[in-house]
Amino acid sequence: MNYIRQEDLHNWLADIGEEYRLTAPVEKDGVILYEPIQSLDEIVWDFEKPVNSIKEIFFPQTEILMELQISGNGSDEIKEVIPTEKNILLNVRPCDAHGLNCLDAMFLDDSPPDVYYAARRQNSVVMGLSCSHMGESCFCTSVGGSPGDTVGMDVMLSKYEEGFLVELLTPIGEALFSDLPVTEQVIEVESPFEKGLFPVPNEEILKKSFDSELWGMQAERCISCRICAYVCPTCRCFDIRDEVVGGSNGTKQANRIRCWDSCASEAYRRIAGGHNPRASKIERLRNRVLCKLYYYPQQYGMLSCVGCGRCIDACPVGMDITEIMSVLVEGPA
Amino acid sequence: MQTKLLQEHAQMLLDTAQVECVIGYSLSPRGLTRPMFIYRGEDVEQLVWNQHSSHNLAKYLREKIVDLGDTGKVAVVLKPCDTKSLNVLVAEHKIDRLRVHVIGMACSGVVKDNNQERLQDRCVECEMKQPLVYDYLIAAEHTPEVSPGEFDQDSWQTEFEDYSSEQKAEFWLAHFDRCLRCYACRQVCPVCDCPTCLFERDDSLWVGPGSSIQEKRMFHLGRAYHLAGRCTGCNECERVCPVNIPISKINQKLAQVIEGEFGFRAGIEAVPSPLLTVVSGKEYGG
Amino acid sequence: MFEPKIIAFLCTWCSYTGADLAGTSRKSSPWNIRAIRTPCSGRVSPEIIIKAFDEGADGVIVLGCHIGECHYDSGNHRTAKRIPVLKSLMELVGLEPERIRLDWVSASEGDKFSKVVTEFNETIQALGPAKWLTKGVGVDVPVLDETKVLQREG
Amino acid sequence: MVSVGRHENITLLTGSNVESVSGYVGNYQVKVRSTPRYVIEDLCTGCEQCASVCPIEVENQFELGLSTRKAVYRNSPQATPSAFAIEKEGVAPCRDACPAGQRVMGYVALVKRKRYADAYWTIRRDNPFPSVCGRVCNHKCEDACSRNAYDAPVNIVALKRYVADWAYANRDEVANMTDKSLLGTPFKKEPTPTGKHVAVIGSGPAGLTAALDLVRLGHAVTVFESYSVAGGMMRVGIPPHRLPYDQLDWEIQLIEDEGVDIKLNTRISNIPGLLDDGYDSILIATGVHDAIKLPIRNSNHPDNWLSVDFLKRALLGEALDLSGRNVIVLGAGDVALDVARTAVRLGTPDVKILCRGMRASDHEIEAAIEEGIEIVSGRVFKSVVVEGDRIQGVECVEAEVGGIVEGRRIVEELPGTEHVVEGDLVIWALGQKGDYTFLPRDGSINTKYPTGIQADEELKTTLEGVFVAGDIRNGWTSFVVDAIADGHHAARTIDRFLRGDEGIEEPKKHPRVAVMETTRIEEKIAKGLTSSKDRNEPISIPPMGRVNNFNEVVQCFSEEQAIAEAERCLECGVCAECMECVAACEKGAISHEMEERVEEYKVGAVILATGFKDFDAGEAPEYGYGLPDVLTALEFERLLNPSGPTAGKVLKRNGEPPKRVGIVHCVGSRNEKFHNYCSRACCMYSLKLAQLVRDYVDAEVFEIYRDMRAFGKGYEEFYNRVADSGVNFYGGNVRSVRKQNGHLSIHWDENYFDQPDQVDVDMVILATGFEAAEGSKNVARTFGISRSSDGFYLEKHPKLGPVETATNGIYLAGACQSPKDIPDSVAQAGGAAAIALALLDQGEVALDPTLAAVEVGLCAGCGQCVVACPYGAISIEEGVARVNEYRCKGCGTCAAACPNKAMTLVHYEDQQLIAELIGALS
Repeated sequence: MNYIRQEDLHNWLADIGEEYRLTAPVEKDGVILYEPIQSLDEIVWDFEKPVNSIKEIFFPQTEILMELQISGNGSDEIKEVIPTEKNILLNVRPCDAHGLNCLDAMFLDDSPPDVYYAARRQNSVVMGLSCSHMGESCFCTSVGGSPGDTVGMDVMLSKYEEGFLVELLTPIGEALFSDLPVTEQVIEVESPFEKGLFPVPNEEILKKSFDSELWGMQAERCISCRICAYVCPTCRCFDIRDEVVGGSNGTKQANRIRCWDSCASEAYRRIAGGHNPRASKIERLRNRVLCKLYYYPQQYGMLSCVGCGRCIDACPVGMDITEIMSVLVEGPA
Repeated sequence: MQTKLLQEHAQMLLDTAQVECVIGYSLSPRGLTRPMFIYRGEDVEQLVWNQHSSHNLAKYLREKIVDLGDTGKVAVVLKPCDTKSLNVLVAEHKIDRLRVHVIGMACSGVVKDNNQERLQDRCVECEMKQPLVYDYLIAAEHTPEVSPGEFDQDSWQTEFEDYSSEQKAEFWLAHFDRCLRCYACRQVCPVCDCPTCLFERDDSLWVGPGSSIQEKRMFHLGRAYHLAGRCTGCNECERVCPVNIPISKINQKLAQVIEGEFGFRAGIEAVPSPLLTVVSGKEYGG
Repeated sequence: MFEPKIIAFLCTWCSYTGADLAGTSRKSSPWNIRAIRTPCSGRVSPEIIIKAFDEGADGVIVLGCHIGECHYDSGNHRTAKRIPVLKSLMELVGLEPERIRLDWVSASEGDKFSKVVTEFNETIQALGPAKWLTKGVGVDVPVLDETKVLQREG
Repeated sequence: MVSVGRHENITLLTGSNVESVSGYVGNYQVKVRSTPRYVIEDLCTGCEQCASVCPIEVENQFELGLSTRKAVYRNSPQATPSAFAIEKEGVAPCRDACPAGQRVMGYVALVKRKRYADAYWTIRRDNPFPSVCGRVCNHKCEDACSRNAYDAPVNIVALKRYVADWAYANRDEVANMTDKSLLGTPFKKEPTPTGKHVAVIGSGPAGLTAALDLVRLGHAVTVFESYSVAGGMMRVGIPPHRLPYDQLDWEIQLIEDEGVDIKLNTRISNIPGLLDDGYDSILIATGVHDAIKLPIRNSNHPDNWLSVDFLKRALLGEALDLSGRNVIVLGAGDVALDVARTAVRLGTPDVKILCRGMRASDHEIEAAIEEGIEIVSGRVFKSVVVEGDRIQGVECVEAEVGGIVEGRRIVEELPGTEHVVEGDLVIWALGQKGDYTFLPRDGSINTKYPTGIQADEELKTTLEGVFVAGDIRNGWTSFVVDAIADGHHAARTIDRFLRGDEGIEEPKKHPRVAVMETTRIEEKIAKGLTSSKDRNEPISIPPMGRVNNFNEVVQCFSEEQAIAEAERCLECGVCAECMECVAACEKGAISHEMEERVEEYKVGAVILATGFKDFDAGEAPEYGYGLPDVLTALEFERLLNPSGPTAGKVLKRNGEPPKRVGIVHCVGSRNEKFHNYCSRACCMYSLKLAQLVRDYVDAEVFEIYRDMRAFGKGYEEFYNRVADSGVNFYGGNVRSVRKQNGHLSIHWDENYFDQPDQVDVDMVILATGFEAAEGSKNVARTFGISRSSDGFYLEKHPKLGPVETATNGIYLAGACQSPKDIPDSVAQAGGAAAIALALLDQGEVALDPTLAAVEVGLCAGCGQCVVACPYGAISIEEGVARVNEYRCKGCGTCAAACPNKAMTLVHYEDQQLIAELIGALS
């Protein structure tokens, strides 16, 4: 196993920072967030999990897809805006990396691939940091993940003494660390975590549950904010709009933008003419849960819940997906 | 003790069919206090009242009354501060007071989510231990002393007032920059309940759906202004913010302005904000 | 010399006519006042003033009928209450309150109109450009160097 | 004006105020409150008979206070409508306070005019016993008199007595006079008999008053009196040194003359029996005649007398001789004093009054002390001390005596202060209680706890057809005037009982009590409208001359005194309600019963022509207003009026015509101190006045003007004509007008060189400018229109909408919109009328397209727009806002208020404004 000393890593990051944009968990007013960093000192090494997920680096909350110059005289310009920044993502938690895996399934593997997502994924290296313990709300072990899970990472670091153990997982990882002063060490890492605290309902249960009054009971307290979806590493619903952003003498400057959407909001499924097939909170909650546990597996063969528990932490009214799962399996408590 | 009384009263209300639903608090499997809706007498033991009962349940009233159709009453558990929100809602014809049975809880403050030993900032200064309006009052019991915490609004303000406008801008931009536009603040607000928010219109007339700091600031300022003279300072917005934006500081500021200009505090009585109503010769300004 | 962009919301019954009068009576007013006509100063919503700054205004001035003279009985009373509240809000978040001004100019006060707007223009010039427009706290992004593109196989 | 007043399609609402306006153009509801005129317009011929007899004179506002008018009046002979009107400030406090509702102001005013007969009838209208109430009344009227606030109340009692005495002295004349006391009342001299028969038990003030009213209504009345004389307590309770009997007997005689049958020496003990004997109704008015004796030791010794019995015996002429007796009177009230003073007159010098604390009126107490009566108060009686068979005295203990609470003294005895007050005859005068033994044994007529006979507010007892009035109703003694009031009330209720709905109503009282504020009093006195003199008191016979006889002690006013006193009346109510006008009006057009009306009118359009206010020259002292012969133009106009104060002659204060007249322009106008605007009309009317001065009195005229503004057709020519007629014009800015060596001298800063800057005249006319009328603020509010900074109503557009307002369907005419002369006003009025007609003629209204509109899907129904709307055009219906497009004027303040902009203003939508914004800033 490879081992690297903290300061070595630090120096190395300093160099590579010239070439890449470094994104890492930083602390701002008591909140831990994945954010592009200005200086290495900002980086937080000891944390449970950031409030936001890493997904926004690849799938930003808003991004300009194309810029339009409409002159109306036939000479309209349309410019596609392909992101070009190079990212190194530091201290990515396994659940987040796992989430990236889920997103890949939809944005990349499912053709046609999403060029914007692809471009960012292309130019990014994911350096994971394994978890030393499971947080209050974490339940990755129940949904097939684990604190040492390496899925979706190029490199995984694990805290060890004054430095880190390094696992190089992809050629990119290897390439990147080729000039890294690592020392060979022999340690056996065992994962002390027991699996499956919460039962994950199977297909039949979920099918049957569609008309259950459980959704009503659970959804009642929902205040239809977007937070669960926005912090979720795998929620990927978006909305595309064209926005006029000014322009002068005859020509119009417009942008086609893509921005996050959330199935929790009333407007989520509102369609032209005002009809809304998911008008009520109940349907929206059901959609969210079934999406994670049923629809996505159906389509891409994997759960789209990575058990990070962010939605549980963030929910203003204490809604809890693990509770819903349990109720689905064991019936109302 | 209060929980006990609460449960008994709720039981009575439901069994005698005086109300169809009781909105109160219960514990989640993880032991979090959260809103609960009780429809049957046998479920009342789920109701709890504790120092984490922070949610402003007035928020659910309008929706619930609509659900119940043209008739049917709903009982709601309100803290003294929450009753102010009720007043505002009544003043603005949002809810029919006759269809609400208010279970007023005497309150000695609720604690912070992240720090169980500290009262929430708003509770530190709070004078109001008894609800303003109630149909049934559940008096205070002796609550274990929690240290009020050193938070001091005034000093914060005096300090802030000294900032240059650049510093102020910096301060707020740094905060707004974190905003996720998850709208939890708006959604949790009992008096912020337009069917479609001005800042979420499909035509993006006022702000686009994007996450530029401009748009975020527009949303927060616009919302703050809409709450001027209506915000009762329940601070739910600040509590629920996943990225700790000190939203309430803006609302408090405007509340002070309103009180200074018109000697009016939102929610003390069920009257609409004087920012709109009072018309007198002495309004010059400029 | 800094030439600010100033938006002036003018009540059609008083200040708008007052502005006309200022013109016809050859009173000079700064050219960088951009007039927007409203039926009443009461029509000017606080949001649109914020919007004006978002769109790049350096100052916003609202001119209405004198109190008691409102063409609509009491529209200007509402304005007289809204603007101060908005000012304190904008001040809180770092806009110089001097950048927003409310004043009363009747249809017959052409000279007052030019006086007020000139004055306001000078104030804004003294303050300099509004620091309201901002790109937020971003970091400069290294542009992709075509030579060393990382290739992710699969 | 006349033709307008006569026009069939025009209804003039005079004396009216618009209270509120609702609705919208084409559909206004106007609520109008009209003060009654008290003269039936259709009947009044304007003959002025009423005014000629009205005793009240008040300042004539129409003549700008240069002359006075009557309370029933008409602004000018040319007034439209020509009907008179009566000015009522309200019911005067004196009348309001009087239980019997005496029209005090009325007879006082008539005394002032030496019309004693009329005064007498005015008193009689409410009170058949003027002589009594002129002497022994507790005069609540005087306590209520507005003049208390200034110096002392009018001596109303003495004035009434003066009238009563005059009437008695001239009783033969009075007998042949037509009884005006019935005017304005439902009573008649020879009424048509109703065939009903009423029995009245007791001939006291209550009984006789009721009896008189009843016979005047056509009922047969028999009064049963157990004593040998009629009059009740008036006759057997009040000794003649306070109330001589000759007048009382005469007044009773008058009642009998009107057909009341009094059966003396008849005690009634079987009331149901009377009903069986065919009496339709019975009134119990027996009074309370049993003096109270305390159950203390030896209080049953024969030398314990009772006040009532003692007085009765004495007053009915039994020869009592108390010489040598040492009398102790126990009691604190007027009765105790009467007893004591009677005792003195019956020959004993030493009379003591023992009591806890006197409650009698002060002048009575003084009189008693003058007559050598010793008053020992602060005593509580313990026992009557008897040795052998003679009373030695009364044992008392001293006591701390507090105030009266719930009719009982607070008394704290001081132990150890027991002592005996010497005396051999004790007369108990502690008060009286009623005798109820005559009531049916079966209790069908219920008594009430603690005293009195049970009765409802209609005075009905528990036995059908039986009523009760006077002292016996409550079972304690009160004053004659209360009894009279009760009697009237009883008569009315009995009449209603007998005749059902035809029965007479309770009198209506004016809703307002017109108490006069001190400032107004001082003003009135300053202006000499009311005498400033002190209150007059009648003289009394000195003690020496009165203790040995029963002659009346207090003397009557002399005529001078009476008139002087009457002139002190402030005439708070303005109309004195003396009913002289009713007597004078041959058409019967006058009705004092009219009441205030509030009526709603549906109109399509409103034209405001509320006019202006003349600038108050007093505000600008430099112009010397207030100096004699410094007049405002309007005042001068009054002088020229043939029906005006000087009957159309131009005269100075001293009655001589002026020789040199100065006219000062721009008083209050074109002056930053007062009004910046030019009042437009002054220059021209000043020229006119100059001309008139030349025509009326060939005086020299000096016009001092700033600029001569002779705009308009023919004006400049007129100016030239006046200038040619030799009027002197000096351009200048007047600095001051002051009295200088007997002249009024005008000083100014001259505009032109080689012109004087000063002139001496003997009359100055100030060309005062126009101001917005006082009420204009409220009117503007009521009609939802705005005013310009000078206070005049704001027109829709100075050029394109000079007669319209921002509020559709409300139009302006005349000087309420801006200062104007008559031709302009008439022109604008014509324009307003035309626009109004045009509007009404269409039958439908076209609205400005700029209107608020709600996007229902977005509206939260929070109601912020509702409160924001200045026109109440928005309402919340089914949870969302709804705009009433007829009311909406398109200001857009609702759109600004709406939190999520569900409310928009068509043509000024947010999209449009923001687009402008972006355009302007890019």
